[in-house]
Amino acid sequence: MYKVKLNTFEGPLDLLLFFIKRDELDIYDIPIAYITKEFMSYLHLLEKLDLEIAGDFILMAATLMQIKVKMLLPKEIDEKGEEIDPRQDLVNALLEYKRYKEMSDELSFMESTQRKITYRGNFAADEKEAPHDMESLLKNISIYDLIKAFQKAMMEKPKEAVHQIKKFNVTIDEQIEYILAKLEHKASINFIELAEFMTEKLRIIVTFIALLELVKMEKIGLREAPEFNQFEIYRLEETNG
Amino acid sequence: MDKIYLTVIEALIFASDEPIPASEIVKTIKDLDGEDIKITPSDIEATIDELNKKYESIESSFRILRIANGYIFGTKQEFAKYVGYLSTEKSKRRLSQAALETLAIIAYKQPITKPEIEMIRGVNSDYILNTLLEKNLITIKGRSETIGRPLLYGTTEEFLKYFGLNNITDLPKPREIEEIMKDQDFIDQKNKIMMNQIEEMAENETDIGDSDNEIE
Amino acid sequence: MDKIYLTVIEALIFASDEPIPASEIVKTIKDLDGEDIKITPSDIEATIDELNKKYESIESSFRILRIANGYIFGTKQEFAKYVGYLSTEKSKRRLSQAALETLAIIAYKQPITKPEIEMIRGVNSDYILNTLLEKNLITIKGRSETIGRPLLYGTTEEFLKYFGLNNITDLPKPREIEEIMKDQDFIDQKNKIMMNQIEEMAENETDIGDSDNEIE
Repeated sequence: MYKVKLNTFEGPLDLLLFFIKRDELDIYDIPIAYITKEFMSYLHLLEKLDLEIAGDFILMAATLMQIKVKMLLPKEIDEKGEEIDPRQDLVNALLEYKRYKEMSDELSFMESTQRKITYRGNFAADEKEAPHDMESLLKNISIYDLIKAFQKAMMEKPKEAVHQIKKFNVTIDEQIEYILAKLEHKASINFIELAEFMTEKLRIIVTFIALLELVKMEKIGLREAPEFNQFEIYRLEETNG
Repeated sequence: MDKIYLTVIEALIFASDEPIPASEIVKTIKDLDGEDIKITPSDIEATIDELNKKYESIESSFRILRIANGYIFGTKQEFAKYVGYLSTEKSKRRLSQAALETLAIIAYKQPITKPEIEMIRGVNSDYILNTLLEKNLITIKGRSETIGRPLLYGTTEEFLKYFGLNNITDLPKPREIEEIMKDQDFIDQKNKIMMNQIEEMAENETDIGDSDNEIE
Repeated sequence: MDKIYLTVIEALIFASDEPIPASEIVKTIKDLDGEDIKITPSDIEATIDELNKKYESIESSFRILRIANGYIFGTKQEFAKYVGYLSTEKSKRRLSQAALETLAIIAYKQPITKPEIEMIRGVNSDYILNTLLEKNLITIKGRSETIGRPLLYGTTEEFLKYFGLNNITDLPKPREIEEIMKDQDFIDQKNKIMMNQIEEMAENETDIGDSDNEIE
C-alpha cells in the first residue's frame, strides 16, 4: 500500500521527517498514534524482507509508543505551571536534525563544485636549493595517526609470530634447549653468535623470547658485552635443586 | 612591498603542495632576505589578485585559490572533464549522505563528542566517525570535561580543502530553528490539521500489529 | 589544431601527477571529444612553446619543461632559494611513519626501554630514538631495574603540546578507537531481541496504563 523506498533513510529521525513531509503533517502537532503506526509498518516491512533493523529504529519505536501512552494520560505540568507536551522532545530533535540535514545538502553541492578543481599535481621539476628531505614526504600527523600507528605496531607482531612459528616450526621450548645446548660447551656466548645461522627474523625473535624465559627461570644470566649494543649470555650455577 | 616579490610569492605558492598561508610566505621571505624587508600578509593578499589578473589576461586554465587559510594553485572548473579523465581522483567516491550529515554537525558544533553527534542524528555513528577519521576530514581535538571524559571531534585542514573553504567561518550558516518554523513545507500544513484529529486516531488505533497488513 | 585546446593542454600538464607525454594528451582529448579531432604530438610540442611565451610575457616564475617522458611544470631556478627553504621549513613540522610508530609505542607504554621498543617494532630503533630525542618529543626518564639496566624513555611536555593534550592520560585509548569499529554481529543480535520485545509490547497494548509501566 505504501511505497517506501528502503534503505534510503539515515536514521529514525530521517524516516519520521519523511512521513511528515509525505503526509503533509504539522511537525509541531504530530499525530503520534498515526506516525507510530507508520513507523512500525516500516519496521515490519524491513523484517519481512529479512533486512536488519538498526537499534536506533527500535529505540525510536519504543520512544514513540511511550509518547503515545503519555498523550492519553493527564498532562504533566512544568515548574511554570504549564502543560508539558509529551511530543516536545521529539519535535525539538526533529527540528535540530532537519537543520543539519539541510546543511548536508549544501555540503554536497560544495563537494561537487570542488571536485571540478584539481590542484597542481607534480612538483618534481621545481628547482630547489635544499636537498630533498625524506621526512617531508609524509603528511602532518594527528592524535588519530598516533593511535593507528600504535595499534598497527601492537597488532601486527603477534599475528605474524603465530603464523610463522608454525611455518618454520620453531617453538620457545626448542630454542630453550638450543640455548642450553650451546652453553654446555661454553661458559658464555653473545646473542649474535647465538643467532649466527638464523635466517628468519621469527626464529631470532623466538630465540630471544626463549632467552628471556631462561632468565626468568634463573637458568642463565645476561650481562653487557664490551661491544656496543651487545650482551653476553652465561650459565647460572643451580642454587637449589 | 617591492614589486620584485610578486614573482617570489608566485613561485612559493606554485611550488607548495598544500595551501600556503600568507604568514608563511612573509616568514620565508623575511628569513631569507632580512627582517627589514617590508612585506605584510595584506601585501600578499593584494598580490594574489594581481597574479590572478595576469593569468586571466593570458587566458590561463588555472588560478590561485584561497583554501584552508592559504593559497594554492588549482585548475578552473571548466576543465574538469579533461583533468578528471586523467587523474585517479575521478575514481574517488563521493561522500555518503550519512557522512555529509555527520560532517555538517561536527563542522558547526565543534568540538563535539560522539554522544552529542548521536543525539542529533538519532543513530549510532561509530562507523561513520571511523570513516571520516580515516579520510582525515575530522580529527580528535582532545577530551570533554563532562562525565566519562569523551573524546572531542573537530574538522581538519583537509576538510576545508575538500569543500574548497578558506575558513571554517565560510561555511553557510545552518538555519535557525525559528526559520525552519517559517518553512513553507510546514506552514502550509499547519492549518490543515485539526487538533482533535490526533486524539481520534489514537482512539481508533487499538492494535498496532494490524498495521502490518496495510503494507501488503 | 583548434586554438581552444591550448588551455586544455595547459590544464592537463598542470594537473597531472606525473610528467605527461604528448601521446597521452592527444589520447585524452580524442577519447573525450572524438577521434576526428585534429591534434597531433607535434601540435602539442608547438603549444608548449606558445604557452611558455605567454608565461614569459607576464614574467611568471614557472615554465613547462620537457623531460624524457613528457611535459611538466616547474618553478624557475632563480627562485630555488625560496622554494627550497619552504620545503625544509615544512619538514620540521612532520614526522616519518617509523618515527610516528615509535613515538606511539613510547607514548602508550612509557616508561619503556629500547629493547622493548625493538621487540615490538622488530627493527633496530637507534636512529629513530635519536631523532625523537633531538626533536624533544621523548626524553630519558631513568633506568630500568631489569638486567643491563637499560635506559627508560618517555614523552615530553613538547609531545603533549604537539598533540594539543593537557595530560598524558588524555591520550585516546586504543580501546576508544576499537569501539568505533564495534562487532556488527553482536549489534544485530541485540537488535533482534529488542525488536521482539517491542512487538510483544505493542501486541499486549490493550490496557494503556499497563504498557506505560512496561516501557519504562
